[in-house]
Amino acid sequence: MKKLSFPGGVHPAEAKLTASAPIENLPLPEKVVIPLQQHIGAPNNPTVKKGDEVFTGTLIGKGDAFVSSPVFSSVTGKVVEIGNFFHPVTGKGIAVAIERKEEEVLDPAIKPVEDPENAEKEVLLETIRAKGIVGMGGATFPTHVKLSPPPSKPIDTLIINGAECEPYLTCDDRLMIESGQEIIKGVKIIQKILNPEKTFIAIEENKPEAISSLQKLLEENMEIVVVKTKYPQGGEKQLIKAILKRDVPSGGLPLDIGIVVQNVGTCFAIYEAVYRGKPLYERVVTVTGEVNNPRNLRVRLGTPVSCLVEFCGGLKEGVNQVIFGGPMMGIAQISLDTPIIKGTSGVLALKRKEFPPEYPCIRCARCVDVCPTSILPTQLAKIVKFEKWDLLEEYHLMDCIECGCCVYVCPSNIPIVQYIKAGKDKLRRMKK
Amino acid sequence: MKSYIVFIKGLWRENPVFRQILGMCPTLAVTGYLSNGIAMGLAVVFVLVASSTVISIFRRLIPKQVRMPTFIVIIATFVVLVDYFLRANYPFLSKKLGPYVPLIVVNCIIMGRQEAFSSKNPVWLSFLDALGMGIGFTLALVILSTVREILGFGTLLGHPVLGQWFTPWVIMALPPGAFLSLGVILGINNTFQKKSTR
Amino acid sequence: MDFLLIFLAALTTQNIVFAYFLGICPYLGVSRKLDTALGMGMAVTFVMTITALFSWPIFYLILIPRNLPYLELPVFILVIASLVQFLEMYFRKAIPHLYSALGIYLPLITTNCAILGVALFMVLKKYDFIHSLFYTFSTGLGFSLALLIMAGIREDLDLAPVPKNLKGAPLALIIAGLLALAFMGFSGLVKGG
Amino acid sequence: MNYRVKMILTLLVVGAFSGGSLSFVYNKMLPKIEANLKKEIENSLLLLVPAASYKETSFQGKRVFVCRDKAGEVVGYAIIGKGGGFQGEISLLIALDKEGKKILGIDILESQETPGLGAKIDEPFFKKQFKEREAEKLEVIKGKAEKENDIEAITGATISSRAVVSIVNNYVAILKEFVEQNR
Amino acid sequence: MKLVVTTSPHIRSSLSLQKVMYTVILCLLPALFWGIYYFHIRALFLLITCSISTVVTEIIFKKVRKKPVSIGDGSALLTGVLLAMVLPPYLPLWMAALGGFVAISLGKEVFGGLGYNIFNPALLGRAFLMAAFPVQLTTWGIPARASWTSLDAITRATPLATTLPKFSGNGLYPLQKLLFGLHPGSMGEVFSIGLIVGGLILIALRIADFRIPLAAFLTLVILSSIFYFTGENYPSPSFHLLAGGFLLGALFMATDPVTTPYTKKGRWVFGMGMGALIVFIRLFGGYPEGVMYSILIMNAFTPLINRLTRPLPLGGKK
Ligand SMILES: Cc1cc2nc3c(=O)[nH]c(=O)nc-3n(C[C@H](O)[C@H](O)[C@H](O)COP(=O)(O)O)c2cc1C
Ligand SMILES: Cc1cc2nc3c(=O)[nH]c(=O)nc-3n(C[C@H](O)[C@H](O)[C@H](O)COP(=O)(O)O)c2cc1C
Ligand SMILES: Cc1cc2nc3c(=O)[nH]c(=O)nc-3n(C[C@H](O)[C@H](O)[C@H](O)COP(=O)(O)O)c2cc1C
Ligand SMILES: Cc1cc2nc3c(=O)[nH]c(=O)nc-3n(C[C@H](O)[C@H](O)[C@H](O)CO)c2cc1C
Ligand code: SF4
Ligand code: SF4
Ligand code: SF4
Ligand code: SF4
Ligand code: FES
Repeated sequence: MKKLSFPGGVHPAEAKLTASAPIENLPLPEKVVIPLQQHIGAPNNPTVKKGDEVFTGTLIGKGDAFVSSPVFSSVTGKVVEIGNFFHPVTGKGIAVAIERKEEEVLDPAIKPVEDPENAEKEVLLETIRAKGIVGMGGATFPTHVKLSPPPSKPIDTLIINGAECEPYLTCDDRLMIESGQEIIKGVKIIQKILNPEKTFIAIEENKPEAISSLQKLLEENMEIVVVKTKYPQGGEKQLIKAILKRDVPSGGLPLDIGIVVQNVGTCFAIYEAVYRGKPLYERVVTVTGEVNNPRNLRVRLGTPVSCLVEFCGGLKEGVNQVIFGGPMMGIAQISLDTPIIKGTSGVLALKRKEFPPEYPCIRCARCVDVCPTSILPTQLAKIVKFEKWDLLEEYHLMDCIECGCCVYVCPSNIPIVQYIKAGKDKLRRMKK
Repeated sequence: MKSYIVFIKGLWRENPVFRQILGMCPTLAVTGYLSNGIAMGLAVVFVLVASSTVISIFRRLIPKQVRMPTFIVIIATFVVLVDYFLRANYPFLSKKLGPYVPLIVVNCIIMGRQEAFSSKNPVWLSFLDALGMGIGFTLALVILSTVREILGFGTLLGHPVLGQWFTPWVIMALPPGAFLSLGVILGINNTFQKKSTR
Repeated sequence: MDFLLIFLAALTTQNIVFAYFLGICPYLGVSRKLDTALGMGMAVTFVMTITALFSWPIFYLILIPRNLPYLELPVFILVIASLVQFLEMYFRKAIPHLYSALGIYLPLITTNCAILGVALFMVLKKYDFIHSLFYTFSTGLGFSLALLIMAGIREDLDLAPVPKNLKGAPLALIIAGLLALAFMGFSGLVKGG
Repeated sequence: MNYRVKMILTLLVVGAFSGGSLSFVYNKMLPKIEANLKKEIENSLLLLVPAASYKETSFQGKRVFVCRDKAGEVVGYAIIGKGGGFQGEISLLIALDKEGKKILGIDILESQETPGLGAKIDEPFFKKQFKEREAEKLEVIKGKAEKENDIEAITGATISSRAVVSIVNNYVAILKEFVEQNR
Repeated sequence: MKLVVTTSPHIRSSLSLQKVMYTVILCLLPALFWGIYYFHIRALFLLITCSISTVVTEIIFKKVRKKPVSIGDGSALLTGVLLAMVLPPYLPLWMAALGGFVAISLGKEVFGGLGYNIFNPALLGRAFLMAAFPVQLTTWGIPARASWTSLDAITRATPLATTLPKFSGNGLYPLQKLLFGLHPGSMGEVFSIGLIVGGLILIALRIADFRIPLAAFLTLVILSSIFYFTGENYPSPSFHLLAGGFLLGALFMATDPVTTPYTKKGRWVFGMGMGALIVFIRLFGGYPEGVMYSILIMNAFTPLINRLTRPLPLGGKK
């Protein structure tokens, strides 16, 4: 059978060091620092103040806008500070620092939905919103928004994204192996909300164990599709192209063609919210790369990365880079104090060598060949470099998903994504 | 003083070829040999000076609406005069310059000077301006054709100037050589211009 | 066969730009962008053909029978100038669509030696009426081809660190030279004209 | 004065002046120009077949010249031949003796061959090879001529050399026919 | 501990610019060694002259323009090597040096240096020499004496030239000779087997894209077969493939990434255009060989081809 795939993409070494490491619970940290902004959308305001006592699962920040998602305390303890702390994405941001108490108490407000199998659609949606569920695939877009398509756009297909195409990362893989049942239940909740005609669970072929364990648990109107191991197979537009051969319109969303894509971790979080009433205060993180004992850990949000590293036996000699996420799209961190947040799927330690200089582009077109959105990365980089701003749109700058394939293959070491980001900034400013 | 400047500016500072990038076609087409370059230059000097002078004399009499056609007819007349003169007296040259003599009519240098200068200025100044521009044009042709004839044939005005050891660069006599040498000369000229303005 | 040879030659070996150096000023002037190059190319092709349409009969049916060959030049240039004027006015009124595409280039064409050049060549080569039309049309296409190639290259070079002293005309001339060099490959392949 | 009238008047005056002066010059120069044109061919003819008069006729659409001495005796014939060269058309003059047996010589009238290369067909060392040849099929050879009918090619311009020889061959045949008929 | 911050992606493939250029040079070595062995020491001198000339020219230009000297990337050396490979082995060395100078100056630096040139620099150098010194550039030879250090040559026509006047069959050289490089020609073009092996390695390593060579190959074979089987006395497709510069040109020069289209469709177009032009120039044109001009002409069209074959972005409309 021809494996389902999309045009472009790259094959970096998979390096899934932790593929067979079961998920372990990380011992609770002494102190957590929970950023208030952990999703895409309107910012949250704190609902606690310095000195307040909080339980595990207590609401500590929320916003009024529809596109926002509340955050919760991940430990039982006392708020010691609300201030500016390291933030893995924005560098610095407002966060609530909580010192942990010995005894753990769940917030009394935590109650499962009654009779979840037969609950109303509205109740389910409201639970998902209230429990702070966001996309765990990395984008951290509030899930209830994604699950409330306007009536003008009926959804016919649901795709569950278990591709996990980033090298090194295994958190989704392990979750599918260990918590298949819960994930399937989560999927059923989404089905109930969206009522799609078809549901696919997409898994890359390099995860046979996950495939076979989920296969046994499938319920009606669910199908597992095995997709080719290739980065960025997990990108939603690429996944849709691979499975359905449909194109998401340039500048549009899957929604526009009747499709919703959700990550398996998100399904798991939905299950926990609905069946256990549990707000999103912990997640699975793969700690990998140049650490002494790479592992998959269940981590309370707000835990500083140093705790994870220490639990995994510390960094190897010579490590000089720590990345949140995978090596292709992850964000390099300045400090080991940075906390884990909703969107952190992995912690990757690397020994980075001296950066090679940028050479002139030799138009080898490797970047063009691998670009999963079929734009012309080399031209875009040059357009930004020579400041011919009027050409940016003609060359479809905004379609770039910043997957980094182009940079990965470029023999001249051109930081194309960096140029493209600068171009996007410029374009946004020009539009204003 | 002013008339001096009107004359001198066309030679270099506002040289039609090197600075204004005008009159490219004859510049490229007839500069394979120095003799052709000089002949073409002189033909342009004649047409330019004659038409500028005439147009300047009658500049107040020519209504605006028919300026272009009038200019064209005047210029064309002088061009045909030159053409027939060459055909009758220098058939060899005439053959070599071919259609590029009649094409002087549309040479932008000439029309440009009428529009920019002689339709607005007194006769004497128009005459000087035309003479300066014409000589500047000739100068450019002389420079280019000297380079091309020496490299392309090893001769100058037909006389061998480089010894037997020299292998002529045929390319210089061909179209690519014309474009390339003019491009390189313009580039060198730009470099000096930048240096001197700095 | 005749027509094919005229056509191919006008595009390659007898290209009005690379072989005859005509229309060089517009060639250097409007070859910066592909869109304008296309517009200019179409305008030139159009005017060249129309020029032949009018000046051939005038020359062979009026001037020659009356023994007035010396009026060839003034008449041709006047024909071109007035044609361009009329076309511009006509387009503006009757075909605004075409006017917006070609109109802005029309006034620039009057003093383009390529147009007068083909009219003169048409006489020199002793073409009959049909051949003249075809020849001028092909030559216009040859001019457009040269213009488009150059514009493509120059758009690419907008994204290149070309030496400052060569920017503009010098580099355009050098490229034209290199193109003429490459087009020498057609020599002998088409012996039209 | 009405400006329309003035416009038309101006154009008329300029046109008349221009036409007048051109017509004057044209009529004055015409004889000279025509003489030049004629002289061009005659100069070539004179080189190939010295004669007192050259009478031009047309044969099979080609320009043919019958050359006579003072006494009116035919001393030779010539024809203008054309054909494709390396770059464009080559046109040349070929002369035969009065029997139509020997080539008296050739001269290049027009060619667009590469200067310094193909253009060497107009140089004596090449042209003189044709002198006194039997009017038979000639052949081009690279390097030293060996056979009776060999013509040495110009180095680096075999194509032009071959073009000239093939024109000569074609047109000698035509001219021979003419000579046959007009003897 | 100091953590370094870089933008994603944080890993790179192992390919580098230097590796690309030096791999191409390595793949040229079989043909190059054979050329030097077969044409003796003059071919070696030619190689050295061209290489020095291109490298020195590049250094001079970088210095004059006050840009960092980037000779280490190997591209100027590669241009020099390729230039030497397409010149007649007995060309006067000063002409070769001039060719190298033109290749880098007019062919590369005036456009802004590596990566920005429109025309293939090595072929541009050759085209310049061809137009400047047509006689010397069409004078071919083989060594006069068996001695390896012999500097004299016997002039011999190349296989393509022996088929002139256009056209009289396959000329004097049997195919075995053409395969093993036992015939006069440019120093680097004669050893067909070496070129095929080197070129295939280059393609297998994905340093050269297969589309242009394949498209050119197919077009050349199909067109020349049509003439061969229907006309009188046209040379066979295998002769077309082996007798001239086709292999070197298609495998090593039409694959120059800088001067060829960056779209896949564009590369097919480029290859087909090149193949067709070669056949037409060889059979009907003024020159015996058309590989160089076909590549240069297609180079000129490359920006337009790129424009017309620009891929549609995923989900994009025109
Ligand atoms: C280059 C790229 C790679 C991605 N890879 C994955 C992946 O491997 N797994 C995944 O679940 N989401 C991945 N995503 C995110 C998906 O596009 C999509 O946002 C997500 O599957 C939506 O589900 P969520 O909202 O539940 O996170 C990737 C996105 C991009 C741009
Ligand atoms: C710029 C240039 C101009 C050329 N001009 C001519 C020419 O005028 N006549 C000609 O026969 N060949 C000309 N050639 C063609 C080549 O010299 C051709 O290879 C040659 O005619 C055949 O080589 P041979 O004469 O050494 O056998 C020219 C080649 C070039 C590159
Ligand atoms: C890539 C490449 C391109 C070449 N291009 C040409 C060319 O365009 N013209 C040419 O005469 N020789 C070219 N050569 C050299 C020819 O292959 C061949 O050796 C030569 O043309 C034969 O010359 P002759 O027939 O004029 O003697 C090229 C060689 C190579 C390797
Ligand atoms: C596969 C390949 C082929 C190349 N072919 C050429 C070539 O034919 N001529 C050349 O000057 N450089 C060639 N280069 C080197 C490089 O691209 C060249 O120096 C640039 O054109 C200069 O900007 C080649 C490089 C590669 C990777
Ligand atoms: S991969 Fe790098 S060198 Fe190659 S075309 Fe893209 S930007 Fe240029
Ligand atoms: S241009 Fe954007 S979408 Fe294309 S490969 Fe590069 S980062 Fe990915
Ligand atoms: S008139 Fe002719 S010469 Fe003058 S600039 Fe225009 S095109 Fe050039
Ligand atoms: S004619 Fe003309 S010169 Fe002139 S602008 Fe056009 S294009 Fe330019
Ligand atoms: S276009 Fe300028 S003189 Fe011809």
